[in-house]
Amino acid sequence: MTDTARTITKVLVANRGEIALRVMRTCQEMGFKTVAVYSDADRNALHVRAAYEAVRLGPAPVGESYLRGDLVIEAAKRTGADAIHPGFGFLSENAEFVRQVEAAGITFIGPSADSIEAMGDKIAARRRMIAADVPVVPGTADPVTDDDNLRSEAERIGYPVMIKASAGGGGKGIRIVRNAGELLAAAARARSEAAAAFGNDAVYLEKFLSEPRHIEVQIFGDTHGNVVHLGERECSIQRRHQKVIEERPSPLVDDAMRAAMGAAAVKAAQAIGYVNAGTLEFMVDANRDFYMLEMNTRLQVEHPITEMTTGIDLVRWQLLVAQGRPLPLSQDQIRFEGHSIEARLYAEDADHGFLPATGTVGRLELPGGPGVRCDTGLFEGMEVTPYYDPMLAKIIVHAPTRDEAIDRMRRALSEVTITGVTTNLPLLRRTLVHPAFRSGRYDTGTIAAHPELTGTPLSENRRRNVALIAALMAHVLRRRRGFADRPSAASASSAWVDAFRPGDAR
Amino acid sequence: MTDTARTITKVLVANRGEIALRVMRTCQEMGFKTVAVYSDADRNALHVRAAYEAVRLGPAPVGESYLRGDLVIEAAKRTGADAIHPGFGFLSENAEFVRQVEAAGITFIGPSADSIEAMGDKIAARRRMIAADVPVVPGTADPVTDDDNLRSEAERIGYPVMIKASAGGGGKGIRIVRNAGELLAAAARARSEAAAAFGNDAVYLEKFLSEPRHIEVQIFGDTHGNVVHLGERECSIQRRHQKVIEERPSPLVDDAMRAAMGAAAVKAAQAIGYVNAGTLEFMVDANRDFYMLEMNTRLQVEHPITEMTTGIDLVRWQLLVAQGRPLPLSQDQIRFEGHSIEARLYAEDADHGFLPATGTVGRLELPGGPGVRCDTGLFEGMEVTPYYDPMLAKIIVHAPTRDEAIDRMRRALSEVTITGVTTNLPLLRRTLVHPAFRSGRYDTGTIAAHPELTGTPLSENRRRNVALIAALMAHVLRRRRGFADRPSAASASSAWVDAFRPGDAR
Amino acid sequence: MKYHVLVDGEHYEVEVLRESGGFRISLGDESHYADVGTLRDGYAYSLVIDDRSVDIGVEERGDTVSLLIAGGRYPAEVLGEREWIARSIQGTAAEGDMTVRANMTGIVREVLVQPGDVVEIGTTLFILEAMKMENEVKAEAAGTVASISVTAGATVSVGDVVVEIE
Amino acid sequence: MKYHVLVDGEHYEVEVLRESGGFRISLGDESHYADVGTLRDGYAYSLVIDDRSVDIGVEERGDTVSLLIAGGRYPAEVLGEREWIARSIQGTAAEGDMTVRANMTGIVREVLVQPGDVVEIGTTLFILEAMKMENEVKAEAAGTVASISVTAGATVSVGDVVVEIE
Repeated sequence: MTDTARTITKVLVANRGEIALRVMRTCQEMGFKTVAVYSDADRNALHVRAAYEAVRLGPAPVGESYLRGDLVIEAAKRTGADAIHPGFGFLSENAEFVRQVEAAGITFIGPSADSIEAMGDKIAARRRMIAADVPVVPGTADPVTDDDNLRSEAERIGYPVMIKASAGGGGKGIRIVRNAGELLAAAARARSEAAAAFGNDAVYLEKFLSEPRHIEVQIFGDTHGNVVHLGERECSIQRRHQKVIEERPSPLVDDAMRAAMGAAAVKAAQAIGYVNAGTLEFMVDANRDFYMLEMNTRLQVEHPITEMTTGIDLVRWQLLVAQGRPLPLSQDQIRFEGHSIEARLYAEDADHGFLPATGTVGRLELPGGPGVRCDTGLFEGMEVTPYYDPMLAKIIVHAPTRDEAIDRMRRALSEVTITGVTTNLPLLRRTLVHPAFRSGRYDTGTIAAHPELTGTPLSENRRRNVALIAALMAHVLRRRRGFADRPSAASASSAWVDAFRPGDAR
Repeated sequence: MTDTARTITKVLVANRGEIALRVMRTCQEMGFKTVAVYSDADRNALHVRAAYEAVRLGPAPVGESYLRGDLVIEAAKRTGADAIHPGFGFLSENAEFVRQVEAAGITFIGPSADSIEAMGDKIAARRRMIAADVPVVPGTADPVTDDDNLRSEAERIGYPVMIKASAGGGGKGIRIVRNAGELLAAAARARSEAAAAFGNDAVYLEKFLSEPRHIEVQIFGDTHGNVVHLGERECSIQRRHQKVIEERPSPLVDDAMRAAMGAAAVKAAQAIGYVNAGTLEFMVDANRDFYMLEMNTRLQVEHPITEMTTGIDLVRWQLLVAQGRPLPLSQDQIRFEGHSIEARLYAEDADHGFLPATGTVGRLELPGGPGVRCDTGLFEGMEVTPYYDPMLAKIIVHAPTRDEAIDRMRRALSEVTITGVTTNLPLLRRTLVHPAFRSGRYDTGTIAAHPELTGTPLSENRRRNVALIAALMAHVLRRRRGFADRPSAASASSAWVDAFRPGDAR
Repeated sequence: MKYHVLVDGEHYEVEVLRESGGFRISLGDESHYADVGTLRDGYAYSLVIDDRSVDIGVEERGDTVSLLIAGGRYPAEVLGEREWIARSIQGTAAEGDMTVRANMTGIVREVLVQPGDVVEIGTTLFILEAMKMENEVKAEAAGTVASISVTAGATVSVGDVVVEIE
Repeated sequence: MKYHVLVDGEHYEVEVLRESGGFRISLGDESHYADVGTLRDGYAYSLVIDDRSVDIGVEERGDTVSLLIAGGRYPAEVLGEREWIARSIQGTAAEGDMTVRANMTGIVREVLVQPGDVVEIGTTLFILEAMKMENEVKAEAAGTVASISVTAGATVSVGDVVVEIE
């Protein structure tokens, strides 16, 4: 046994929502007990109910609960968990936390603290990648702190430029600047957002590629020196730098390009001795040239589309690698079957400026049937609060061809009903049938470029249908409360009337 | 265009529950509108809600609703449906119905009336299969009507023998007779059950194979003369001749045996010019010799495990073939990936003689996550009535290996909660961990041979846990009704007490 | 509050007391703190007992509370002190097997005996059908059929009296 | 009963009448028979309108009824005859854009103006944060800040008044 061989018997999942549940499912299949941690807002959450044990961390705000690494480690010790899975977000890319976990004799299911640091500071990572001969986007080699530098570097790179948080990820702390006049105000706002989100206000500049595609490559390394890639994921359908729809394979990527991107991704991972699951994000320009953007040193939100097309359970691989086991498959044993698409359901009003939406889930219907997977933490009665990420569910489909996968996703989305919380479901439905998506010729600017995706007027016929049904439903709803003024409403018994009180939101 | 090329635009699904929903999902993906039919008991059923249009057939009993072919055809005409999918059960193997559908100019999505007749009369089918050189189980070549014949034929075949309904299927109308003394009474009961279930009281005798395995082969034929097989399904885990758990591949079948069974199945289908989806059921004895039992001329309940391991949507193929299109894949293009298991959730008390259970579904939690599919018509508030089949849901998993698939199914079953209706969930859970199942060495007698599968006493520790939690829940439930005698219960407001009335089953 | 709980015929005395927002539950030397989250009032609860998480579906029928946990079903009879004493004094009503009830909800397909018939243990009395399955209900005691409450074709619910034997 | 329904600003008069267990709904020349199945009272209904099946989720907020059908969301304002007349007489309250409200539920991250400040259309007044996203709320009218109802760090709900402009 080498020192990388570790026994896992109980896994604490330091996360919430769908990803915590998803990790626990694989743990349970592998025979590991699970420990959930939760904030007061999540006492009744699915991840708490799915776990073998559950430990309260603190109040709802993330700074008092899910970001409290000390409390997480304390919970692991108290329950005897010998491994911690961080999910994504929260503590997943916090090298200091990883060091504390390892110091406590607990296995961190993910890369080493050194790897996280190497890639976590986006500026240092750029330098290493350039050294390893991995193509990167033109930009500053260092954080830019003073305003004069900011101006001169932006001029050098050429507008438009992007201001990015050095410690960033997930699209947060990014500002696009189209001319010198916007530069300083945008930088100030980006710094304050970065400080709030990551505790680090360093920012740097990068060339803004016009209409790029965002394509990433899943890689996996083990402690025996093996690194493989599991193909690409096309993530260009975005709103305000947040991914909305992903698919695999990318309509743009052919076998030669896949091999080239895969080789670059493996080279990048090998350059830092990377172990466990990681993702290399690339920008692809109109010439199909690709530039590495950053490495996400964790499981990605969109990992299921890789699972659906390879048959591999990525969380199982994470747990195997964390125990010092070699990767189950070599590069030439990894095969791709069919086409997979993921649609992210966000609690936001896409038709009104993507405003975050909160509320209590009233009715909930989720999709099912052949080739459909839905990863979610939603349940009826759940409160959607302003404290956490707006992603409510991931709807994932798999089918033999891209056309069939799109048709399957349309069908799956038509099965979703959520009341009480506004979601981006209309945007998802419109995008799937839009010629830009259907043709496969889209980029990160597609949603912004097509206002019809975020609000289409109804046809006269549809308006009439809505009017008819809305009147009917209003009649039914109001009559059951005894508010109707027709005599026939008197049949509502008084008990029935009493049973409904204002504020009866559930 | 040959006369087999037909255009489909709207499909009426002449069924209910999970299979009606499952068929509609593929119709929707292919762009066909759907029509549901329903009995009064199913007004709010999922299949009605999923359909584009819905037509009431009649009262709850099947003889007044789902078996009324005339009303189904009337509904198709009224809504302009140009095709009818029968699902399984009900009218799916009724040749007369198929003729009426075709006479009305509507496409029947399934085999021809002649094929159904050829295979529907089990005795005639045996004769044809013998002629086509397909191995069949020793038995009578004709229906046996008089008691003397019955006795002499049973003696000739040798006890134990099975009495089977000539028009039967789905395990109904089957009686096992171990000695001459039981013969006549059993035959009388089998005839009366057959008459009630199929409107035909003809029965025949077959050799009862001791501890056989029940393995079937999915075949598919098109109107261009192509017939392929899609591999086997192992269906030996049965209770009283009803399948409970199926898996693919069969732990018993190796590549040579698969090829031999596949070839026999294709030969059987070709012998009658079979078109569309069909299944050849085989009995396999201890020597791994296989005998054809019968052909089911329709989609099977357990078709999803074939879908999960081939990536083929069988309903899509049914619809393509019904339009006169050729099969999308040839035999050598059909590949098998991984292992799939299906568990059938029945409304029955498996621990008390498999008594059918009825009730109103209170709380419902269904399984999800990677590699899990759940086909069901269940919803909260649904009434499970005595009128229809007890199957409530099919839980299907897929994983790279059999061991992983079993672990995944255990995990999936642990996510199921249904209150209000007793189900066979405990039997399913016990079977999955039982050495007989885990080893793959099981047969159709396994459930009956292992009484621990249908009732295991709790350990003292488990009993204590149940006592503690049951007392807690009783306290919580009774206190909320204001029945507790402790002063602290006075905090329950009177409105709260009023809101709960006896009989408030929902 | 004290409860008498019967699980698989075994008797346990459990104490349930309010404690800081949750409950303390005790059985002999064993004592746990239980936090109760209500998912759906009357049907679904999330318990955290000490650190253990238990997601639970509940069915209540008279004194019997059935717990549905992780795919398992665990019925238990839960009685208050008063009901327990009353039952101890009264004993179980000795109705015995002379009253034959429907063992499931379904349709009476056939009644095979008439009042006055002499039956033995195992004699088939009537045939019930539900979900296309026939069930033969047999006498569990020998005697004479005193009365029959239904006719063929009738729908009965679980527990309905069908035949009385003297 | 007659309803005035506003969909995307268009006005429709719809009549809803009881008819043999269901309802007749009419709009001008158009008339349909609707059967209403209740799936979950107040939230979920199964409609069969003529033969058309419509599975529907409902949200009600004041006069607005939002229909959730096959993944789409369709809000409509539904008024009775009396409310419609009342509104016609009264007109829309001319509160205008001078009252600046929270456009989402969240935490006030920063207030960028003070009472007495002169603001123009587009001046950022305050920054709201929810779900880790910051939203800048801007003035939609020029004027002088009259009052500010919250301070940084406060939690506000959709529609809460934050700034008044004169």
